[in-house]
Amino acid sequence: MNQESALTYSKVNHDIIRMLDKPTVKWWSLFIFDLAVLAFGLFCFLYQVYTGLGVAGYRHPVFWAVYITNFVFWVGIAHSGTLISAILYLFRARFRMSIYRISEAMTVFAVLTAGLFPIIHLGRPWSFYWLLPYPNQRELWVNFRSPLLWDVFAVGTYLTVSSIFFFVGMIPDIAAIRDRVKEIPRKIIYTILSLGWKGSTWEWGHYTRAYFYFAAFATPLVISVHSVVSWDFAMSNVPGWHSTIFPPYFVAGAIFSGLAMVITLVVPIRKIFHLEEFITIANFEGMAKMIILTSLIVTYAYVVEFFMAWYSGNPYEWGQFMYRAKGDYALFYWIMIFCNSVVPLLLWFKKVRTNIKALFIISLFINIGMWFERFNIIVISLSHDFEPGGWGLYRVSWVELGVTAGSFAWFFMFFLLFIKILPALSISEIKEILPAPTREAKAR
Amino acid sequence: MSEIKKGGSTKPVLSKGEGLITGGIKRRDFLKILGVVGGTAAITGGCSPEPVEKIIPYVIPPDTIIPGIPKWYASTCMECPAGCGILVKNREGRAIKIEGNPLSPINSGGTCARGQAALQGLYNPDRIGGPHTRNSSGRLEPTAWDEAESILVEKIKEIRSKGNGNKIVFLTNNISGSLNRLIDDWVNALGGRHIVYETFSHEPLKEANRISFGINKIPTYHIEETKYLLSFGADMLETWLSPVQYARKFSEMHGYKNKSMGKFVQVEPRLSLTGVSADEWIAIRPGTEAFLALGIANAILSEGAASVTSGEADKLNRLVKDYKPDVVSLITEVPTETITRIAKEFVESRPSLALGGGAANTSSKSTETLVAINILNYIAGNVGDTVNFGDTLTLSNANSFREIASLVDSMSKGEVELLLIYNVNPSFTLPKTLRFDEALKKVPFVVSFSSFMDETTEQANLVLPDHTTLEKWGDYTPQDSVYGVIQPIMDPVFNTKSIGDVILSISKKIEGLESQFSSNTFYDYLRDSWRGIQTRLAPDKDFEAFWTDKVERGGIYREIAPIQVRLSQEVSTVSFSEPKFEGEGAIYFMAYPSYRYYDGRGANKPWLQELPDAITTAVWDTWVEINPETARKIGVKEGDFLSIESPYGNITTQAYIYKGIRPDTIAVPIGLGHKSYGRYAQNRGVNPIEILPVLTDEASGGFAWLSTKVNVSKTGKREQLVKTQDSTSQEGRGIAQAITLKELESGVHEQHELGEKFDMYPPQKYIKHRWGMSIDLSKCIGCGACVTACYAENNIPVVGKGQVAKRREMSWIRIERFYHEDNGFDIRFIPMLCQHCGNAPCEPVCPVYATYHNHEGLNAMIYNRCVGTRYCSNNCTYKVRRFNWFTYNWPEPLNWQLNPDVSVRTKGVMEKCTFCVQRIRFGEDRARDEERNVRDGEIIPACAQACPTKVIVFGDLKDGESTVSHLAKDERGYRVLQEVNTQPAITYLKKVTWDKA
Amino acid sequence: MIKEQGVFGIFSYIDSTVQAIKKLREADFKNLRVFSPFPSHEIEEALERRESIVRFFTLTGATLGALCGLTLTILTSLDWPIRTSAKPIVSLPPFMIFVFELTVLFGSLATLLGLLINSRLRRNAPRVMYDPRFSEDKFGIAVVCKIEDIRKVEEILKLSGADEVQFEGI
Amino acid sequence: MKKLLKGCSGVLLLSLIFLGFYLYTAESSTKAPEQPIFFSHKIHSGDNQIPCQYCHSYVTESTMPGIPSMQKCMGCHTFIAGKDEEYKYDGKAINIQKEIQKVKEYWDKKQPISWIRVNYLPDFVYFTHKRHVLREGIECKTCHGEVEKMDVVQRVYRLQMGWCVSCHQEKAKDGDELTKLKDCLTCHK
Repeated sequence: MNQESALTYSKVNHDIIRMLDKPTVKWWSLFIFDLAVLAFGLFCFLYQVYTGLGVAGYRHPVFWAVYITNFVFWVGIAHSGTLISAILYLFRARFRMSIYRISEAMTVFAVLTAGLFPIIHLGRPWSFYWLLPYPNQRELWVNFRSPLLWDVFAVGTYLTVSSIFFFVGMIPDIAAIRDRVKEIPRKIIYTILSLGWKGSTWEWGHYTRAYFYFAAFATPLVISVHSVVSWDFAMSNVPGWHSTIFPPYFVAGAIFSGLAMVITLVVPIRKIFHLEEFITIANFEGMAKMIILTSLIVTYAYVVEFFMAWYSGNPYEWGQFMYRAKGDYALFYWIMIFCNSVVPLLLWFKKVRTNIKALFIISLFINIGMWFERFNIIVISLSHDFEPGGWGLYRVSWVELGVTAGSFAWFFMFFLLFIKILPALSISEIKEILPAPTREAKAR
Repeated sequence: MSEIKKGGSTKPVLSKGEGLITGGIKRRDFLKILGVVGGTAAITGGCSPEPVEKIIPYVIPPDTIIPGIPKWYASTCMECPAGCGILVKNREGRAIKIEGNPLSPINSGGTCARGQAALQGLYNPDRIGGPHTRNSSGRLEPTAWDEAESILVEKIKEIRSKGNGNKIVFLTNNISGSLNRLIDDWVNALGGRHIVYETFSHEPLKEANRISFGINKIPTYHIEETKYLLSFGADMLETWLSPVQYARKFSEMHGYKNKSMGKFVQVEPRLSLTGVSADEWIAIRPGTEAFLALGIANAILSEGAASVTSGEADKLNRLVKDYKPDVVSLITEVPTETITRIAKEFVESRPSLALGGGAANTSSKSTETLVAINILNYIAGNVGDTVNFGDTLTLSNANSFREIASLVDSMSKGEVELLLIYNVNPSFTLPKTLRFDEALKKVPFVVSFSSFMDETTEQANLVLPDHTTLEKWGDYTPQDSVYGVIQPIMDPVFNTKSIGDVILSISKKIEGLESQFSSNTFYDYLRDSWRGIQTRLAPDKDFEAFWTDKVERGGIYREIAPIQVRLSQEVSTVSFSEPKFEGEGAIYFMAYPSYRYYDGRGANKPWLQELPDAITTAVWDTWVEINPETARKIGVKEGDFLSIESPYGNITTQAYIYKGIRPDTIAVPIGLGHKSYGRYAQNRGVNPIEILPVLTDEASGGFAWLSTKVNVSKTGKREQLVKTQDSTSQEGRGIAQAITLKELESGVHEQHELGEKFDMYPPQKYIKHRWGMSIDLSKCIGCGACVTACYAENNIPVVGKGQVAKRREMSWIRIERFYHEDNGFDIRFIPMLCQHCGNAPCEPVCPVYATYHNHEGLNAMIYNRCVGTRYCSNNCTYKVRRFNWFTYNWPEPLNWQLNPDVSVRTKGVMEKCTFCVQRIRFGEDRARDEERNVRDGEIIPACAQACPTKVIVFGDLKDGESTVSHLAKDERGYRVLQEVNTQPAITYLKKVTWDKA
Repeated sequence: MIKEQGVFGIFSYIDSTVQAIKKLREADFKNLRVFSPFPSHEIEEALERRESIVRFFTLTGATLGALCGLTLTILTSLDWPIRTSAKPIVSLPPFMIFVFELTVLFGSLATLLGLLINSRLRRNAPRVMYDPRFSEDKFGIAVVCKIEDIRKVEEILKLSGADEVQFEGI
Repeated sequence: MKKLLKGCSGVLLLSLIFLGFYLYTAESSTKAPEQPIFFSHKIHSGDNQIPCQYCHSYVTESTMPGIPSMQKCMGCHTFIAGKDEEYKYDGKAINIQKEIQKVKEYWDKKQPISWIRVNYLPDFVYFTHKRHVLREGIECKTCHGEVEKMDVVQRVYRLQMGWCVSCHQEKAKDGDELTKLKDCLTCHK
């Protein structure tokens, strides 16, 4: 902790709260551009609702495509946030402290984004509430046997719990901001948000306990959520989907993609806000190591899928996997392999994993690769299942691309607002890992 | 004019449309529909507000209509000359469904796709709304009937006053019966001529029969009795003579039963849809069928196996002596062994039958070919047995192409002053080189009675649109044994008038004709004419009773036994030579009649346009079939635009690579390439007739369709060929299974497991019924009648070419076709529809219970509950679910056809085959009303009903005595993708093949 | 309400804070409120605080959630039994997912409720006995005592190394 | 404590909204639109005791009950011109004779009367009157209320799914019948 020893408590406060200074022109232009993209995405969605789902590129038999790819992609992104904030919290991994707030924010916003897609992809999105079990005059309930309903509950719970977790973690920091800002409107907002936090011992006592429980809940939850998402596929009988390795494979993939996304987000923030003192190379290295691990798990899953298809002697499975490697979508398959299995191997070299630029580029590759992983699983499997007479190809449409772009804009809109409104780094937790000021130390 | 409105629904909204009849209170009036008619329901759901609806009562209730209760009327289909009997369902005054009349000996309840689609002729949005006359600026403009008729009267008077009555020509299609008599008499009374023009009139058949047996007629064939069928390019399951009749008879002959089946050998350069059903395809060199027939005859005669008198044998021997199998083999490119083998099989499996004369294979030596085929039938003893000269086709009365050509000639010479055209479209169906259009310009006055603005009608001076068959009275005699009644199913949709009525009405205004044509309406004329029939056939009966009975039954059906005929002397004078081909190209050009569009008249019906061609699965366009070897040579892939050049022109269309065609031949279907004929037909595809030479079969004067050699070149342009099935191979997955006859006989074959296997869950309980189906692949000919019937019954929208290109066709049942190349080229068809699985993968994944398993074994789909997650379709092993990507609309008045018993689906919901649940419920309700159980075979889904070959059997699997439950245990039975353990309710029966030699 | 008097010491160092707490407790001043910029184990130990009762909220919520999940799925399925794919109407394995999710959901919500109630968080800024520096780098001890003890407390705080000592009425 | 109160009131408000929504959708609202002609079921069916089936004649034969044709109206009203007196309804005075005259005008013009629909079922619901009236002997008023007491027909039940289902549930004699009666395909095709 040599580098950090230069930090003092008040510098922590100062540096982090400094990020909330008046937005620059750059920020505004970025934000307006973001809103423009979002507006276009919204237009695409409304156009789709008005005209019919046919404006998307779906074609028989590929009934799910980019929207569900986006759903899984964003849910996956969300996972690493919870992993860093909850699982690593339980494991007391110190390198999480400086990045966990950003990744938690990422979690909440990614789930918010992901949650849109199941509605966007519906044929009749205005009836989406039929998926909720509420008492109605029809006396009809929902089918609890459907994996889609599991999704509704899992994602709903996940959004609620991660939002609570995100918010509760911020209360002391918001209090710190409240104590610093002077302008009336901001002061009032932060006062309300801080819930009158004083930092008293009894507050801390309940707080740490509650935080521990949140983390304890979030950990199995995060695993369950992506398992449930994977069951959307694994519970069906489509060759290429119907597989028992899907839950661990998806969870690992989610963490893998999420870590990459954290790097993608943190690198620019660190640079723009000069947070080198807080977010150190060591932090990145810790993440890079986790990326190697998850990349290997994912690669293992790729191999095992092939092996099982071959070993099972199931002609449909084998047909599907040969099609992935050699068929119409082979390019996407090999992009996925390259990005997810080959590129991360570079991180075995310490030089690479301690080089921020290299890390950033690799993280972009992984983001792309993981998006294609979901695309491949969904689209390739559907286009080539049991019945050769029903086979068909899918081609993306501009509406889907628009909505996808809109979803990124939606995510970044929250993120841009977040870094300007809320503390992007955890003030109190960074203080926890700093050596506490003692008189003895001073005397020495 | 009343209006029914329902908020946000696509149900038929009756409103004033251009040319739609709007006034009057008439029998079977559909305009004053009782408002409480449920109409065709559309689904909305959610918290949509209730629309303000009007209820509109009848002013005077029609005598026969009870709203909500269907009425059936018998009639006769006029979509092709075969004249099948039909029953038409009328709901609230509208014709909504056509079914085959089970009493008719022609089709016995089946129909073809074209017959089903006749409704879209009736409700075609591009029908001519009323009489039109050409104004001073040369444009056709609407007029009133009185005015239009008086124009024609004036014209006739003018011509007669000049003494030019002989310059009046009435050109019609083959309309036998009363209308034919009326037109004949009428035009004769005027001094003119009546010419009957059929695009496919089979002159060589008549001529060959005249030469061989002295009978200038087209006989009927008893295919059902044969054990061995040898067809020289006769597309009897598609367009040849009477396709539904022969399909049914073929299925009786070729369907597997009692451990045996007949054998069918098809000889043709291109494997046609008919050929696909054959056990053996002989890819003969185009135009050389005569030699093969002679070679076979030679082999039979030299074996002494012929059943002829010795004198005849000598005569025949002289005729065939030069055609030893090895010689023939060189000419025809058919191996010698095959020839001798077929000869042996042909005489040994009696009764046998040889057929010939399919339009596509009609060359300039077709008559000789058919004489040779007649000889084959004769020496095998088939004439007078399976060839029935007692019951002949009225198609025999059509004029020959040569006569049409001479008409065109006299037209261009100005020898025709008034041309009345009815039901034919020569501008489209005659080759361009005949210059019909130019000749037509030379005719001072042209009257068209067409209900559709086709290429010929566009050039008419006066258009007097006739009713469609479903709106008028009439009769039709397709063959001697059948007198079919045509009765109106509903009041006219547009301001049209029956041609018979027009003729009778104008006769009143022409001096000299009033007395001869005194009937007030054609209906009276028709009844008078049937009085004659009654005196002839049932003199002791009261006419009214006779008439009512025949109208109810759909006509008179008799049986006429074959007559014995002997070989005529003229046979020995026939000499055989190779046919003539025009053009310097290297590739034979084959234009074949389409089973979807016939000669092009079906092209304006969206159901037919969207019905995938069985072999290519292409829709909405023309293509050219080309052998992979030839394609490789000129570097062509599927979808490439090829330029086909004959000495007479050039057409450009997309390539389809097809192994079922000889490398030296290419083939293009006839039917598309219309320049007008409504929105669905216009500017779509190409018309291969355009590049054909005016070459006739020398002996008969029939048009020689196979007479051109062309050059084929790549244009460089390429587009996706829009078709519904990309994969041609079933990848060894046993979707469409087959079994050889030998395996079946020996019993050495895999018995599929019928017992309940171990299951995690207790067996399901079915209350009263479990509906199931069996589909016999040995009978399926891929004709697509089931598909179209399903469209008609279940309000399935037509989506158009652009959407089919995205594979978004909505058809609930599709005919999958798989190519097999392991043992010669062979195609298998399998109708694929919702299997109503016992363990349906689609059901548990629906979050809102929109699809579930009901107590009668139906896999129910509740449209109004569906939110559109589409998970069910992803999980469907058979991919038979369809999604409403948009809200599809039926242009007025096509929407009048919609079935009120089936919801019209709106955007965003899934749909699929329901086993016609509305019919099941109707049957169950009726049984409950009559306090009995549902009888086996009482409930028939639309697909099973339409099937001409009775492939599909529907019934109750819970009832151990039902046909379907027996078939479910059949030794040929299997379930598609059984290993997925979906436990389908559909049992497929394996196709049976003869062991390959 | 009777006004109580409080003494309020502000510290820079954690060890002095801990020392002050210990001394105050020895002097029988048990009513202490300690403020710190981050959760500190040393302080908690010095205060000898009981385990937070938030855990009971959590337990109750989680149990309630599990029960809700079980009853919701089973009862609604039985309310209108609809067969899908030969699967039993009450299919416990998939229902367990709802049991789990609702356990987590209700557990978390209850924990949040427990936190809000127990730490008495409310939506207004602390006005008394608080210094904004507590959220930055200072520690604070507020001692609630009788007026006569004020001097004594002040002395202990100052001796322990308090930077400042203030008096406030609560 | 305040916090708790606030929370409680929030929960209460939320449940009120839900309850309101539930009641709104389940409520049996009335709808009595003004028709083109003042046709009183009370006079016809109540005072004059004309049976329902006289006019709604297909009710035991078909899915739909049938709305009387103009011919049927005129069958009586050629002879019945009505009294020239004021009929009180809803504070308004209506001249019966004039109303009947209106029917005659329609008839002379051979024009149907466009009635406003009162009892509405969505298009995707397949209800058959025959099944209910003929086979099950359910009285008209079970669903339409006491029409013979209404001057202007008004909707008595909203005819929503839950209402249908509850009746189907009551009528079922055993489990099998319950399954049949609650089969979705019974009403949706």
